[in-house]
Amino acid sequence: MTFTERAKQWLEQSSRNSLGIAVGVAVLLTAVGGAFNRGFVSPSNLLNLLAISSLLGLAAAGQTLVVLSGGEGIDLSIGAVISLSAVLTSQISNGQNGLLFPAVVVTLVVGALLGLVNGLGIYLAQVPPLIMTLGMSSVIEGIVLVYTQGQPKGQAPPFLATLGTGQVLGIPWLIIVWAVFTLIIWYVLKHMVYGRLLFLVGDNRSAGRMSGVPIAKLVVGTYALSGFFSACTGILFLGYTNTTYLNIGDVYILPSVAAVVVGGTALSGGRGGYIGTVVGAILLTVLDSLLTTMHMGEATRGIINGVVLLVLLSIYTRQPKDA
Amino acid sequence: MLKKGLATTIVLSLVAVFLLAAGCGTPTGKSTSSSGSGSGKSFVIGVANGYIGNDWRTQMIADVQQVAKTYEEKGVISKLIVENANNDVTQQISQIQNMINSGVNAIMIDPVSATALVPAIQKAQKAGILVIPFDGVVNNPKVTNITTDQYSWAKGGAQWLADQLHGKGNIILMDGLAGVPAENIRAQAEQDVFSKYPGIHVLQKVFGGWAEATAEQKMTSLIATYPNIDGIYTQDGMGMGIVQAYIAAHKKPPLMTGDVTVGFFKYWTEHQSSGFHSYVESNPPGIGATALEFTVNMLQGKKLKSSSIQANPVDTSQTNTVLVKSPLTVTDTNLQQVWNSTMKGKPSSYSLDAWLTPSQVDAYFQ
Amino acid sequence: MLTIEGLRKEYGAVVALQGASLTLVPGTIHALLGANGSGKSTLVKMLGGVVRPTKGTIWVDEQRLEVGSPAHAIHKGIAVSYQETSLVPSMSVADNVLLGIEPTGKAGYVAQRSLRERAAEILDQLGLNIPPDVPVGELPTNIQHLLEIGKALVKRPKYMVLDEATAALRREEVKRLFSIVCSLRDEGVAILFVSHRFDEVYAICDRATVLRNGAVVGTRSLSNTSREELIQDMIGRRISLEPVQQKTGTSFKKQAVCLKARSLTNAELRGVDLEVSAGEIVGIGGLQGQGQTALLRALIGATTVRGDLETDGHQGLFRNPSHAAGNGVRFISGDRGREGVFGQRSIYENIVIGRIATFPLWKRASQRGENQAARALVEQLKIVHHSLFQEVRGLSGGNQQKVLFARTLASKPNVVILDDPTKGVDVSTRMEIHRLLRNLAGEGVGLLIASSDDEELAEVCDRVLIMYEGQIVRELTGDLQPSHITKASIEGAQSEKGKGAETRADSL
Amino acid sequence: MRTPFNLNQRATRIFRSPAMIGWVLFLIGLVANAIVQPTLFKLSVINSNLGLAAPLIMVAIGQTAVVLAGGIDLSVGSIVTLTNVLVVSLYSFHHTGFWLAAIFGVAAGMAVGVVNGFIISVVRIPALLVTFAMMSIVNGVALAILPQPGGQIPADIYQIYGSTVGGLPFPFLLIVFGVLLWMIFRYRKIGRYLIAVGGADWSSRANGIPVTKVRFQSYILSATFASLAGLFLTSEVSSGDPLIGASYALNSLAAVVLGGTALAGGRGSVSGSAGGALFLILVQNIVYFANVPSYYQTLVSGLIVVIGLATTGVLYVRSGKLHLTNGR
Repeated sequence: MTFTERAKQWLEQSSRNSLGIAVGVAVLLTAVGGAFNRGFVSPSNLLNLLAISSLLGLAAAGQTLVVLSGGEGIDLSIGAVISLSAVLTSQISNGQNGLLFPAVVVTLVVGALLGLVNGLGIYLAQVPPLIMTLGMSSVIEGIVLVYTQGQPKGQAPPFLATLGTGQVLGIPWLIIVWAVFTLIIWYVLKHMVYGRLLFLVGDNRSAGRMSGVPIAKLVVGTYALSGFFSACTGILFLGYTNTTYLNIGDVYILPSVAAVVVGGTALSGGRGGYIGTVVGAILLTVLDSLLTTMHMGEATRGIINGVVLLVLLSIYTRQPKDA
Repeated sequence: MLKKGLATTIVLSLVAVFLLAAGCGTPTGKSTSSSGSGSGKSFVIGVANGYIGNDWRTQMIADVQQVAKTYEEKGVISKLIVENANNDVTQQISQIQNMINSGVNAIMIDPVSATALVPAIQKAQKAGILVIPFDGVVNNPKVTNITTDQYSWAKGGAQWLADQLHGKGNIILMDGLAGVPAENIRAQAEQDVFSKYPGIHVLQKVFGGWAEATAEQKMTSLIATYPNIDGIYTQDGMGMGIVQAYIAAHKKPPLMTGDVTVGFFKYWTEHQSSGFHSYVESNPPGIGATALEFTVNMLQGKKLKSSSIQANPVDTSQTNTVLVKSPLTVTDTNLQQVWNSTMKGKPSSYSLDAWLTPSQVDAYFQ
Repeated sequence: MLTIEGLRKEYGAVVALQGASLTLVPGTIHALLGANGSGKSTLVKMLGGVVRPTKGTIWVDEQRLEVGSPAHAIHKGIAVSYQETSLVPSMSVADNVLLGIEPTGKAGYVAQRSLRERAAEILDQLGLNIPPDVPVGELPTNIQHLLEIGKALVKRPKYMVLDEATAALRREEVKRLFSIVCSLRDEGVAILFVSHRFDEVYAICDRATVLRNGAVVGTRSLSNTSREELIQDMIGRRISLEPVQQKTGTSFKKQAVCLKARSLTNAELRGVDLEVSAGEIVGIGGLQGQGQTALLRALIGATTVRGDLETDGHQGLFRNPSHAAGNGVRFISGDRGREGVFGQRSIYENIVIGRIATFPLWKRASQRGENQAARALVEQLKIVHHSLFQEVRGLSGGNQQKVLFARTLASKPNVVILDDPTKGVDVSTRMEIHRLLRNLAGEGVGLLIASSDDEELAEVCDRVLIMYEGQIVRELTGDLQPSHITKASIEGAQSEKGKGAETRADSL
Repeated sequence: MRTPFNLNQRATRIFRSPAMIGWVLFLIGLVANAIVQPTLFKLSVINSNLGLAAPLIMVAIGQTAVVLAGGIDLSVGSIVTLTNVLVVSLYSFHHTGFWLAAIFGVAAGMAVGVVNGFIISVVRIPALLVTFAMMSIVNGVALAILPQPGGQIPADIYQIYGSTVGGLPFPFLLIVFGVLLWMIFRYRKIGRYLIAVGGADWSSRANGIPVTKVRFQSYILSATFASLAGLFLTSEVSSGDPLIGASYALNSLAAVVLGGTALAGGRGSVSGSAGGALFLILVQNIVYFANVPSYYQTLVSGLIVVIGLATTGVLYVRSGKLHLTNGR
């Protein structure tokens, strides 16, 4: 690809694209925060905001893939999978570095399997994704309760705890981990056959089918991947909070969807990408932090969150009038 | 073919789950009537717990079950039914109605809402069932709420912080969840204390949702925004999150009220020598077990002393609440002893626990 | 009197209709003729108010028709029976027939009884004996088309438009339809009859307007116009109407057979046998909707079918299109928007998917050389673009079609199956595509092309199979002429229906 | 796979009615419930079950209207809350007459529907996103109106709600009222047009149906039913609570899907959704009366619902997709 070609490509994408708008809004919000309080724009706070965003960003990774895959794809079970994963890793590893590896393996396999069940229900039994993943979410919550008998044991192995809360050269490990994940997901989406087909199939499933793409594998696999990424997130959450509890992932269900759409990924599928979600996660975190700084009450916060979402989405997704 | 097999499998598994569910036990209605008439003193008690999704609540239920077991062995309780609603009012109403319909003798409720359950409770009372809301309170003059004295609980911590700061300094208030009754009572106590000290400046009041991760995130922002935090007042379930935020920021946490979890105690014991001071007043999950003691006493016909019953903290026009004082306060002085005797070796989400003994409960009765 | 003045419609760069004018006179049946893609359907949709013209006016009884408003068209007495039907599959027969014009009783409720009565009346008139409560989506195609006509009839229109209304009907159904149409004419209704079938046109129509490439060639009175003249108007050059010679020995030098199907049977196919050799282009012709599309879909495993299939290195039917693609059998759908292009993705991606669609999902899709390859294809096919990374939906129809070709070329197929490859494509692109198909065959690829465009079949195919009602009824080889194919298609219909056409004409 | 005519034809025909799926599930649930709870058919038990079912059924009816027309409404739960807090705070704290307060409450809910409808059908933004954002906004407004649970309604209102009238449970009469109200729309043109627009957008346009208007109205309908549900729920709980409606958005959708209505639109029925809603209510009873141990309750009820959904999905797939050969 020549340089001009790349430039053209970039222009092509950002002219219509929401990424630029999201970045702009995030910067604007940060600036407003800075105007209210100098401390808000201090380097250490910005790093912290980034670290907090990383949790939401990781939680929204699987969500991004599922939404991209089209067919009204959405995964409301990520919260429950995150909780289960944190609990599993905590109980199996029991705070010991030595047991971390088997714990992580088991957790990842379980996460992927739960995602697989979602995918099968959605693809084979044709249950709408919204409802299927919602139902699975309560099943998984049930599994957590039964597995822990209400009292999760163990804690994060020191290695994981360092990853969750430690810093290196003043930069939180979380940000670095997130960057690595972002790189991996970017690679998967950009350079793996799976990722490249995902965008196309998300855009037009019938066309994908007719062009010879193995749709069943791709769609079911995407839900499994979402489970896998949620499991990764759960493991890191354990590192962040050190100890775990039953409902650790709940708070991320709806924000993960919000981060995806604010990042410009179309809920209809096939458009967007993980970089957008990264920006979306940062934007939402900055907004939340800003509202905290501005002493907004819960009620006002809900209203402002909704209005911001509505306005951004109006800009991104206005549909053309037909005929 | 595949689809056909799939359909059969699914229908079969539906039947299987129903059978499984049905196989879990005999119909409750029957067992009630038989056991109730048998000894004449054996009670069926229903526990309608509004939420089971966090560790505090699961511990609370475990405590209730533990105490109930001793009563079951004595033949006082024939059966304990525990139902959990997913923070959903209508689900809890449905569970209460099921308890009424299956003929329990008493219903203990950890309410999702202070007001929305009133009609269901009245129905229960009409059916001759004793209703004991606990942990949270219900605004109905005819029930007896059993709850930890949230006001004095919150006041204790706030007062300690104010004293330690000698009435001067910048503090952060990390509160729970807006719109929830307990939160409002605690907020009142905080305000009552801190407003007496003009030298104490509240930098910010934030809601950490009684969740460690949320508290950790909010605190992270606050640490970066305010370089001059002298003290932190926090409530349940968030102390360790705050400490984590400080650890991550490579700073020492300031004076702060703490949390009853093993995780927090561990940190405290390890850092006491390096100048970390805290104060924990237990808000024990054992309140459920305490409430069970009250319930059994009342089922056996005992009457509460009139001095035991105080104004409802949510709606002070009603006098219907037993305010149980926190049974244990931990400060630097007794930290080591408490740690060694009750906390060491427990899972890190375990909360410092205590409930009133039968004799302590007896003191509330005539 | 309904007058159309200079109607023009552009879809992006493609001009579907360039200033058409005609007049419908009450008490007459007016035929609208034209090859596939000549703009007939666009014209019909403008009359129905579904498509908004780029330019031009429609006058109804001296008043201007609001463009782009189906409700106003209906209000002015125009009723259209659409070729693709305007039914709601989940609604019942009765509800569909009166959709949009439900009789309402007191307080605004839909008068169920009167609705059912009126629906029953129409069903009766059409000779349909079906329960009015069945969802129309469960009914066979011919009944659905009759209901579409019924929907027009029930409106008691002053102007009725029938777009290819007879294409899917059986003989006796056509007969009944004609008697209804003729009595309407006698009552003073103006009817626009769009059809491919000449004997039908001659049987009932008074005048005929011929469209070619979106423009009106002329309007003739049918009583003094011969078929030859009409066909000449449609095709644009003189042809002979001698009977088609069927040559048994193929002029094509047979190579290895690369696709061989035996007795393919399902709801729409009645035992189709088929062979395509490497380097051969086989066409599938016939009147519209005779199972051509169903055949193509059955071959690639997109629909369920019984029978047997054999390709280079594979024995047995394909499970799904991915299975077919994995074995070198590629498909280009006729429904470009829905099943062809990925509109929101780039040209580059749209092309490269041809190569990577059947790769294992977890593999790295090496991009080395991909750009060059894609660029080479884009240049080779002369796809008009300003960037390899622009969205495909911004391209014209012809260029989108070329992108689909580029995708198929990138996959290095053994067999390519195409449905209407030049639908909605301008003339020069069409020629390029034809050249491309030839080249592809030259490289030893076997091609199977279904097309409703007989000229196209004649131009590119080595051999043409004519389908009628789910069967292959004729095979044409040798020096193919469009008129021969057209004729064979119509004759196929007639041979199948016995002496139907004559009887029909006589009885009217 | 599917032979056109066989002995099962009649059976399939019955299954093809989308409502059947919901009612079959409901019947299975009813039988299972009756087995574990012999007292199920006592009037007082029926009464208390229906008291909880009535609001959910109302929301599900409104949700069905939107889904039939090819949309979705995630804001119904927040509308339930809005009506609840508005009615209670007007009556308790601003001394408005109860019925006036009720009218205000329902009107406010409908206003939310108007905003939804306008943004979705006229401004053309996907329904899922609009109603998702609206949910957050309306919940915020509700919390601002009533920051904590409190207030009350006249005692006779909630006593009537729990009573029987002429031997029939009052909530049952309310459900009948809801269904009748739906029928007012169902049997007018709008009722048909909802299905037409959801089932075949292009065909609807071609038949002169005002597609935009129909979409718009579907959201007003859904909001109306949701705010009536809020009113019923207020009678059930007799007080205001700013978090009360949270579960209704997703539960109503689950009821709709369990009731055999296609989320893609155009096919389904309100009676099926009612069956689905009742099924969801019964699941809670079953879990209770089967003595499922405390920690297993969530798992068991979750499994029942997921399997129910899968059953619906498979039956729906097997019932054969409607198709038009040339349709869009």
